[in-house]
Amino acid sequence: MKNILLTLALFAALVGAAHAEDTLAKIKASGKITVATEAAFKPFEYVEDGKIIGFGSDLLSEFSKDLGVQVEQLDLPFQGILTGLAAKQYDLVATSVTPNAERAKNYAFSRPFAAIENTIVVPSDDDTIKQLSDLNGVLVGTQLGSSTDAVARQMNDELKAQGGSGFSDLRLFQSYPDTAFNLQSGQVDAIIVPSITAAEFMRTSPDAFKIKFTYGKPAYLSWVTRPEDKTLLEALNSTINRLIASGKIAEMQKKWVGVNSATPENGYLPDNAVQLRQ
Amino acid sequence: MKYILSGIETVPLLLDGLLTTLAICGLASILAIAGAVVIVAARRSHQRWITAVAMLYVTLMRGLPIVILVFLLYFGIPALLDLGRISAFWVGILALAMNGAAFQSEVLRGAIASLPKGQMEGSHALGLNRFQMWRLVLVPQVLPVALPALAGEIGFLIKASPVLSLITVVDLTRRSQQVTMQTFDPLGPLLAAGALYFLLIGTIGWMSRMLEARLTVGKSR
Amino acid sequence: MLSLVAQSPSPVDTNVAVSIRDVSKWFGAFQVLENINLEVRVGERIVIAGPSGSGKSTMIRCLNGLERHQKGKILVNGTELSENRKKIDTVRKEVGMVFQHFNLFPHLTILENCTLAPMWVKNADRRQAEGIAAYFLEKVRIADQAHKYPGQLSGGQQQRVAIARALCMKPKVLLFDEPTSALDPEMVREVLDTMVSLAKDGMTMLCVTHEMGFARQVADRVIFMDGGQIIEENTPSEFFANPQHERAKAFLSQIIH
Amino acid sequence: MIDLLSNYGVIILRGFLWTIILVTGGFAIGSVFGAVLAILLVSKQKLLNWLARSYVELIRNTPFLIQAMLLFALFGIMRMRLEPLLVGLIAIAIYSAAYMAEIIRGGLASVSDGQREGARALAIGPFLEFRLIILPQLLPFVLPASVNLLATLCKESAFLAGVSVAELTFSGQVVITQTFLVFEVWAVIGALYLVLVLSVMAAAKRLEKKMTWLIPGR
Repeated sequence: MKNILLTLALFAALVGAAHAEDTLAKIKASGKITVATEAAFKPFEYVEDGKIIGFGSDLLSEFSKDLGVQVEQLDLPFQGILTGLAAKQYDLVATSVTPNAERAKNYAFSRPFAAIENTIVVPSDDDTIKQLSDLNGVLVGTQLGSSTDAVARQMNDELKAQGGSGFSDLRLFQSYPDTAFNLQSGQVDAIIVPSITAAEFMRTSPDAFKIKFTYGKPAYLSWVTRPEDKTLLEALNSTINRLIASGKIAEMQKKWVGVNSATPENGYLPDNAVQLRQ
Repeated sequence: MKYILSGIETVPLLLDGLLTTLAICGLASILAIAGAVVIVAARRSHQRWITAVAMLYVTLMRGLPIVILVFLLYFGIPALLDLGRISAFWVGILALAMNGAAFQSEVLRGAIASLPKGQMEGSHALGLNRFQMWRLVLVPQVLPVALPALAGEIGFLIKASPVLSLITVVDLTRRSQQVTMQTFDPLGPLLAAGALYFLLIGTIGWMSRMLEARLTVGKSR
Repeated sequence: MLSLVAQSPSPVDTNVAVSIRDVSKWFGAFQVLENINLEVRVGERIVIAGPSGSGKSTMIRCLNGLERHQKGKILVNGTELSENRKKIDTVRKEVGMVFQHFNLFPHLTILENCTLAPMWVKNADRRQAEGIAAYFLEKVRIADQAHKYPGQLSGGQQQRVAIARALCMKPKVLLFDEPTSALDPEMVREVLDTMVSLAKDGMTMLCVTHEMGFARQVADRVIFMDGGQIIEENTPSEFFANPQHERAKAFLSQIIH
Repeated sequence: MIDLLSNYGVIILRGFLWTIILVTGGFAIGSVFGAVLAILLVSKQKLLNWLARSYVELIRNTPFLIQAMLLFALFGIMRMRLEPLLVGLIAIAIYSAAYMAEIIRGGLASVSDGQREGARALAIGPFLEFRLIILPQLLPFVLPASVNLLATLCKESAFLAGVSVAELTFSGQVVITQTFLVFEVWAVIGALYLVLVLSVMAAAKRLEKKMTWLIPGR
């Protein structure tokens, strides 16, 4: 183990990391911002013809224009994305993340640029699932480590609190498209996904799915920085504020999502959020 | 059948992923062989602790899944040591090389062990120094034995490389997943990626067999 | 009982151990045996000689069904060798074979090598099988090694064990396929001595060998083969002193210096 | 670290157990299938031989992760609902069968034709020939090699996390999404794999030593 650490330390030294200074200053000095994206969240960030596009890409180009820097964009699976940020492998998580209690303990969130709801999606031929209580004994799927992962567990707890049996099982997949494939192929009975994802599924294969109901409060979509990178977060928020004020965000929502959703400047964070305590 | 057709259509979309896989495996192989030589040298060292460290390293690498090694290197250790940004591409190469070096050092050790004892004694008797002995006498004999097996190890390296799709690297595997998410075709891109891997690994295996056949020609048995 | 018509013995003639009639065999398009005719009487000792590739090994391997002949008839102790498994097994139980490379079973002790077939094939009980094995191991003068493994013995010792193993099945005929050609020179003698003593006991033997001294000493007849045919058949003294055939002469001049 | 183990130890332990079940179960099924394949590999039946050879080459020349993904996609297309753990087990069985087939084939090839002839000349029938002569000589070769294969399977099975099979690595991912203790979790998971793999490898080594006396020629 010592050997690995030594090798790695050496390696990291080679790659070069000056992590004492302010991240925003460093970005500006190097002329490059490195962001991580999970490009499997249509229409916010996804890959088409080998390129990452979507709502987030438009926002990212606005942000980098404001900063006057180049973008290096990494594509990685969602469960690694926040921990990679903590490990300083990139400056910013430029992928849609919902500020929930678990995450807000460790990460700072930008002003949201869209609102989503937790929707329950079933195959189009299913007539049995109409409301929450119908999910008792049902095999439910969602994405591992996503906001809906936490929501799903909350739903299950609520079902049991009401005296139901709860889900027959909660199956966790590596990405949202994975949940859709598995719903389509009958591997699960229902999936819990963000409304935007559900709309996207409906667009891609309109005959396969039905959106049944929504659960809980609307959730917001933000980008994420390390809590100590206040200057970077402020820069990002000022870009988002500018775009909201000019109506550009609404335009982008229309273009990519198809519907508009308002997002607040404050109050989108859970009470325990680390950035509120600073 | 329909998926085979869609898979064939997918192939051009996967080529940049294939290139990344090739680049990673190529670089990792070179590093692995260099690392293997260092490990073998360490294991032959007269300093007991160097030998012990080398052995411990090989044991660790043989016991740890490459998936966990990559997660530790990419997520775990940077978080622990508060390292700055590290590149998934290079971490991937490092992980494959670290793993490959351990296995290839075993191949080299085996090849060296297969040399007749008299070769070293003969070299000493002729007054060759250590370096000359290795360069002039031993290496030319070790290489033909070790090369085919080392080439085979590169095949293993390629088979392990999809692990990098689990971190940021857009290699052949991740590229095929991206295409799947884009086209909602659950099988075609995977079949295409599988076929490309098969061709790649099969070619390496074929080359290693050719090499073996060529190198054993003219050797008296 | 003595057959009056020696030229065409009936299948039940108990004096005939092996009868080969018009046997031919091909490996693909290549003919390895061509119209072989040979009759071996009980107690006879035959040495088969010939250059390599002459078909001599193939011929004796046909006698216990290790190779199948494609034309003609082979009778061993009155049983005709055919595709019939039962008949092949009947023949194999009565015919022992000693191979060039011994083919001892490396995972079994010497004793176990000798008792394996009697116990599993002839259903002898262990004590009985071990008694027989001990007798024959004594006969090949290797009884003291009974609990060793083949890998611990010299080549000559291994070959003597192989002979004992074949004898333990109480065969009526023993086939030897170049039994000494894989041995170091100093070990050839001990194996040949064993074979000579077997011959003296009256065992019916067919030996493919280049050991011409052995042929002179024990053979009733020498068969010379070339190109898949029996070219010459003679008493040893006649064969060595006065070979009839050119190819036999050439062969003898090569192996006798 | 203690917090991690007391709160999430159950999840990790469950993953560990599932890894063991997946690997041993898949290995057991794969061994049976591999033995059949090995027989086909040495058979003279051209078509069957070719099919077995193709299977072995396909599996041995593609990454396990791709095979697992394909298997999940195939079950999906057929609309068969199977427990992901079961699909993972099948994936390991499919994978190990190919390697097992090669191990057994190699073992069969290591028993010389002379051994078979020796048996035949003693009128030992095909069944007894296999049981008494071939098998005992096969085992010293096949057993250590297959236990080594088992160790490899333990490591390869970590790839199953990539297809959402709830084995040890996946359980690590689950715990991390809830705790963000990245290094600690992967260190614990890594240690568990090390213990598992190294003890299986040690068993293989012991088996090898124990069985050397059986190897011809010594």
